[in-house]
Amino acid sequence: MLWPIDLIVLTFVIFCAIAAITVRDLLGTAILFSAYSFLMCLLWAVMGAVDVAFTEASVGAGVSTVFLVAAVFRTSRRTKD
Amino acid sequence: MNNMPAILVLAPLLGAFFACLAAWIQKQLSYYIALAAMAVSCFAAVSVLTDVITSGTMQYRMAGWAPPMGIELRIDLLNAMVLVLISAIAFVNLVASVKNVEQEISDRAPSFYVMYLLFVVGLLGVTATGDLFNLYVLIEITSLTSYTLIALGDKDRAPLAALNYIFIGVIGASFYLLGVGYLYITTGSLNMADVAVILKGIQGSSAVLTAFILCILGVWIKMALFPLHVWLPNAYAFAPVGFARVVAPLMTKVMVYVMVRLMVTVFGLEYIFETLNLADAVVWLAVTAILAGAFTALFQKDLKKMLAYIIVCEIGYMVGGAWLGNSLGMTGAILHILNDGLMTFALFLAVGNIIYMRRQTAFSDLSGLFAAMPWTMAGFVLAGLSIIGVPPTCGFFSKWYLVLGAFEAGAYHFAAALIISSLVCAVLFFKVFEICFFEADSGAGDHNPAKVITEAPVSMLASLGLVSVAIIAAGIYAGTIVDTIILPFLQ
Amino acid sequence: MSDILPLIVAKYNFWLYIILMMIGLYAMIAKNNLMKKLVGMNIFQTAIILFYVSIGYKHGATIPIIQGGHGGHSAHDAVIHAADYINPLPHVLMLTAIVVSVATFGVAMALCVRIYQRYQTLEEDELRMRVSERITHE
Amino acid sequence: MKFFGFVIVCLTGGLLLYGTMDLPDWGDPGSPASTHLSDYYIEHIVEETQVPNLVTAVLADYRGYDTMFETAVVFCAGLACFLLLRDFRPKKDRYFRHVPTGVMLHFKNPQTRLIAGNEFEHMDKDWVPSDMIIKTVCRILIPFIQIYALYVVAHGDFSPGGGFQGGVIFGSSLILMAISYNLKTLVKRVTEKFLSVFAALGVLIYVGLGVAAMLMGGHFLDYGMLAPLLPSDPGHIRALGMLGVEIGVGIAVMAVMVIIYINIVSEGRHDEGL
Amino acid sequence: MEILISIKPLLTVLVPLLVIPILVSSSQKPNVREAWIFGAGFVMFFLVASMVPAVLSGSKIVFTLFELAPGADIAFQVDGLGMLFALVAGSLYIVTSLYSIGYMRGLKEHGQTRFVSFFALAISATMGAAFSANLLTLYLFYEILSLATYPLVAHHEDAKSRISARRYLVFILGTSIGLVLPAMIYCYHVTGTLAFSTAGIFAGQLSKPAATVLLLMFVFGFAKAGIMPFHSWLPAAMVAPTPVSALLHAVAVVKVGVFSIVRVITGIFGVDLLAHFNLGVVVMVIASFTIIVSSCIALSQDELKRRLAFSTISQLSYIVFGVALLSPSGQLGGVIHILMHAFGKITLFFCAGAIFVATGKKYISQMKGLGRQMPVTFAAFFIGSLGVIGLPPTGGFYSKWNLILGTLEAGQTIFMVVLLVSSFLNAFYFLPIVYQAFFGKGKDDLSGARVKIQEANLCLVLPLAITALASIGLFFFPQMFVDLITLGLNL
Repeated sequence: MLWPIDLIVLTFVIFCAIAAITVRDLLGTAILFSAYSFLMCLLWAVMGAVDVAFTEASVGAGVSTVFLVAAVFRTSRRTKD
Repeated sequence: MNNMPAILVLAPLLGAFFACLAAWIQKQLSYYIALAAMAVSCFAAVSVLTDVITSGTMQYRMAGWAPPMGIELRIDLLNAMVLVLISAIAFVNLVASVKNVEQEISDRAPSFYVMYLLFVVGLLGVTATGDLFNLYVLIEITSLTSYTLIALGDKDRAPLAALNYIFIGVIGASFYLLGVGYLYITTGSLNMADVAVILKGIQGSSAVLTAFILCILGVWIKMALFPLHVWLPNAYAFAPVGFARVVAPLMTKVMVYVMVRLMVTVFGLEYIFETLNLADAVVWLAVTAILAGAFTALFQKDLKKMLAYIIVCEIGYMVGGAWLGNSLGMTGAILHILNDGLMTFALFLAVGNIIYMRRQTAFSDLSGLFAAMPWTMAGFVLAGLSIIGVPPTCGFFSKWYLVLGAFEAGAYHFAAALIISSLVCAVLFFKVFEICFFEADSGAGDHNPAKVITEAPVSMLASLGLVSVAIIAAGIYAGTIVDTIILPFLQ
Repeated sequence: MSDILPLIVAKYNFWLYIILMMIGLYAMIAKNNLMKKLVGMNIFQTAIILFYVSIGYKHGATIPIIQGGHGGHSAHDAVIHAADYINPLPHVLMLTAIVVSVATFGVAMALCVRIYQRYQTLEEDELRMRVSERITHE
Repeated sequence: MKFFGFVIVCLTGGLLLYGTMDLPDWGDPGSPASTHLSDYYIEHIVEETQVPNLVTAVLADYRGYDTMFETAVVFCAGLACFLLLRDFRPKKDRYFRHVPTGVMLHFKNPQTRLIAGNEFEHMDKDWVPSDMIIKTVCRILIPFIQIYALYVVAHGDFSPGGGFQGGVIFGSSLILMAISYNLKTLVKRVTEKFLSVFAALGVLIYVGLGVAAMLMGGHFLDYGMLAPLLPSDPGHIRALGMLGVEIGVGIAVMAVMVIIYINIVSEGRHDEGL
Repeated sequence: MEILISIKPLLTVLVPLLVIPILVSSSQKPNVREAWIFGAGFVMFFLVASMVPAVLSGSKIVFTLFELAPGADIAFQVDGLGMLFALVAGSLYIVTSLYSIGYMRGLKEHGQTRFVSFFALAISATMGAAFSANLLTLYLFYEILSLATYPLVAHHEDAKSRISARRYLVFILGTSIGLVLPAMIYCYHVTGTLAFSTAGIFAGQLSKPAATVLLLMFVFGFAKAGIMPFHSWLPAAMVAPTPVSALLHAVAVVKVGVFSIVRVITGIFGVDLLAHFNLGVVVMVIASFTIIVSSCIALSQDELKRRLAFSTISQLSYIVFGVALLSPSGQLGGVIHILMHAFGKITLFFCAGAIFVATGKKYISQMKGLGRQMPVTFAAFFIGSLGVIGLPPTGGFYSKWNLILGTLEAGQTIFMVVLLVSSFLNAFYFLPIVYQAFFGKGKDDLSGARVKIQEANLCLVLPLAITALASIGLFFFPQMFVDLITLGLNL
């Protein structure tokens, strides 16, 4: 049975997503977002979408996070919401 | 085998990359490459149109795979017409806007042309394709390029407007993508024709309804139909002229085309008007869009902003016409895609000329324009009259079909909205004309009463003249266009 | 109860994607910070990708790489059953979608940096205030 | 706005939930999505293209037209970052370090020149003495990452991966270089001209292969038509075509990722970054 | 009835249109420019005149230009009614051109090229309206005419003309878009045709309320006819130079409005339908109201041109009134009043302009004793007044006679009273001017010295003399025009 693993990962994904948009530190957002992407990529790997998972791992968890960190570096780290 | 449909899209694409490379050799070179690419594309579009008129729908299999396995370009009368419109406008604008681009973004002009070409590629691709997902990718190309180019405009506010546009645009595109997903899960196919065939069997499904709503919502967001229009005025008003001139007439029109295509080809008019009961609500929405657009335009103090709201109003025309549920209304909507493209283009060409000479388009900066730029203003007046709907300009004839369609459908509120918006547009334009005509130019100084003509460069005027002629011609030949293109398409 | 469980098992993936999508959409509409909005946008897009990937999933099938197809020739001998492999098409579409989303993300980020250069803030309400200040100063 | 957003979100969610009612069950092998096109692909791809990775085959061949535009989108993103952020003006403040002594000099006048030979090193404003361990590890890692990236590109026909993933990985290796050393090291090795030419060239390879097929008398992107040009087994020609295309994608993506990173992290000045 | 296909009607419209570029290009050489105007005027007039024999012999000349939709195309047709109107407009254009040269040069007005160009455009549109074969074509030329006269009204470019021009446009464009356009499209929607036919186009498809609403929309919608309450643009437009006033009031604008109403009543509804629903009375009531009220207002005006303007409003309603009588004599009287009033009123306006150029006086109270100074002018004024009042030996008598006859024929005796009362009012507001001019004592005359004759220049006096004589001539030779009308209306 696949769905219990799937379900657990999904719960984590949702948790990360909510955390990423509520944390008040943008660097934290970047890292949480990275974690979110990575969990998502796990989820897809579980569902057999290996190519998509691979891409998400390199793009979502990798490059996007770097971009986000770079942007935070050039702007401000704190936010009100 | 006829490769024209592919060439039509590929010429600007290849042109873009060659222009990018050529910019490292000589900056001017990229402009000429862009010009040549657009000329080829324009030629191909015309040739496709004539072929389609004589020998019917064209199908082009990408990579040689038969649909629905591969992607096909499927060009029938409707998109052939829109393709010609797009490539012609993009080409003419390229000729007209050199000076504007030099003035506004001189240091990165080559990159501007590359982006410009990619934008046109996107529009052409969206119009030519016969595949639902391919449509999404191409919409994203147009969006991405337009975000960028819009952000290059007004130093202070353009980036903000562009970012706003990104958020809303992404929501729109994602809705469309979701809709395609729902369609795919229920039909298993992505090819429009194939999907249409399969959909006939499963019309009652709630998934299909959701798919339809999502797709249409996505397209509405992209075309800025009334409550979803918030991004448009700022984005178009602050964009650099060289780009505003092409995005304003084309982007929304192409989205209207996509809507018509989804309605006619994919979901089928029968499904929309007989199974669903949404048509009345949408026509009311269009009525609100028309009135809201027109009346908001009344309160604008800047010419570009005013035109942007007029676009919002015109979108209401097309959406309403398409949803009237009869062939007259649809004819009007399709004809208006063509006509509104031309009219808006002419207006923005004139605005570009004004900006080139005056830098500003607030109403207070427009005084004395008739004396200073008589030719530009002549074009502007003609386009304005066309928006108002004065015969024999083309705007009248699409309005004619729309109102007829409204009567036939019994949608008198829609007809009333059309008439009221015409009146409001008349007020709007004559307000501008009055300022340009009666108020002497304060900048010229009192000691120099002799009126000096400071016209825009010839290339700009020639383009404007060409488009003005096209406006009249499209009006005069409206009957021919309807008979040879729109009616055969709708059958 | 026995009816509900299979329903949940059959549909939960779709429901969860809807939840994720709602989170993303909410962040895009309601958040005040532009970066947060961008992250919301990404969540929104990944949710859609999740939806597509879920479409492609098939019970009892494996990843869409033909076994024994290495080198290409041996595959001719074995008969390929469609039921053994997951549908590759949604994956292809989603590869494209991911690329598009990262491209959009990059452009949006560049815009954010540019806006910050000009206004020294990324909070929407403050931006609105500063823009209107600028207009009244003119 | 919050409430408004909430309402919209709930409406959308409701609509989507409503839509899922009629969807086939998750993982149902008999759903239309898993039968109509999917079956064709699974059963015919190996025969038609000799590529066992179905995703690559569909991506680069059956839907190659999509992928071409996807690459164009990536190119757009790179160009957009350049257009939006690139700033050619020299920076006012410059920092130099006298290498033998470690003394920092701060120049406020852009006109001033430093002529003291090689003893001075141009520094970032927020410069911190670099960590030897990180530098060394990265220096060792980067070539391996790059080789892996090339492998991912080349082996995309048989295993997960392909041009896009490989390109991203290659790009990240360069970004890693910028992070572990500093931006100037990267910009010195990979110039802006190099990147922009490669970005365009990558897409051009893709489009060029398609156009070549068209010139050979086939449809656009019909790799089968390239057979006379390439000394290869005609049955294998589509796989070769795909490989060519993937290489193009890889080059373009690599270049664009670096362009985006450089421009964002240095606000378009290409002088200093993370 | 014989149908001839000929390009002549199109040529008539095109001649003044084609001469405009030449006018613009020769703007530096006034004499050359004016030679072209006359050339065009004569060519046009001869083209019109060359069609007279054919029309008198009972045939109809038709020419279809473009087809928009079945039954609604841009087409020309020359019948008796159109021919009558074209003859009036064509002949008066030449006279007015001569007059305007004298006037504009006499006052050294600015922008003369613009003035003559739009004048030519206006006459072209008038010709087009005269020769329209259907309501759509008529509407087209009606709108062109509205827009072509806008710059003429706004000629002075000052605050006063700005307000007037705005009022002019609001009334004219507002009513035509807001009322005529929907009414016209509704007609097309119901019947599928817009071609004029003496039997009407509604074959029992209208209920009485619908017909009433449509009729009122048309009557009020053609606001150029000055039916109250849509009349107030006319006095406002008096700020324009006098040749424009002459054009507006006598030749082109108002007459096109009235002509359009005549066409709608006789060609769209048809006499039988209106008689069946008894709708003629409705129009007659409106017209009578306008006649009486505007005559009363005219009495109180001191500015000569304003008095003439209100007189025009009342005279126009005579025409509408006559046609709405629905009896042969009434219709004949109404339609021929187009001709008679044109010559009478243009004479009056010419006189007003000549007085202004020669002495700078605009107000009636200043004109005491001026008759001795300008005998020819005031003699012509007297003749013109007689023509408008409807006294022999001027053509006006003929139309008024027929109108009164018509009321008796239709059995509407009460309306005869209206005609008589208004004739008295007419006499009251015109004849005292002439009397005062010849016999009154102005300030200058107190010395009793013999005044020198000081006429305006020949370019001004000649036209007014010609039109005054023509006005008398029409009293003796109206037969050809009567024939035209009889043929045109199928009386």
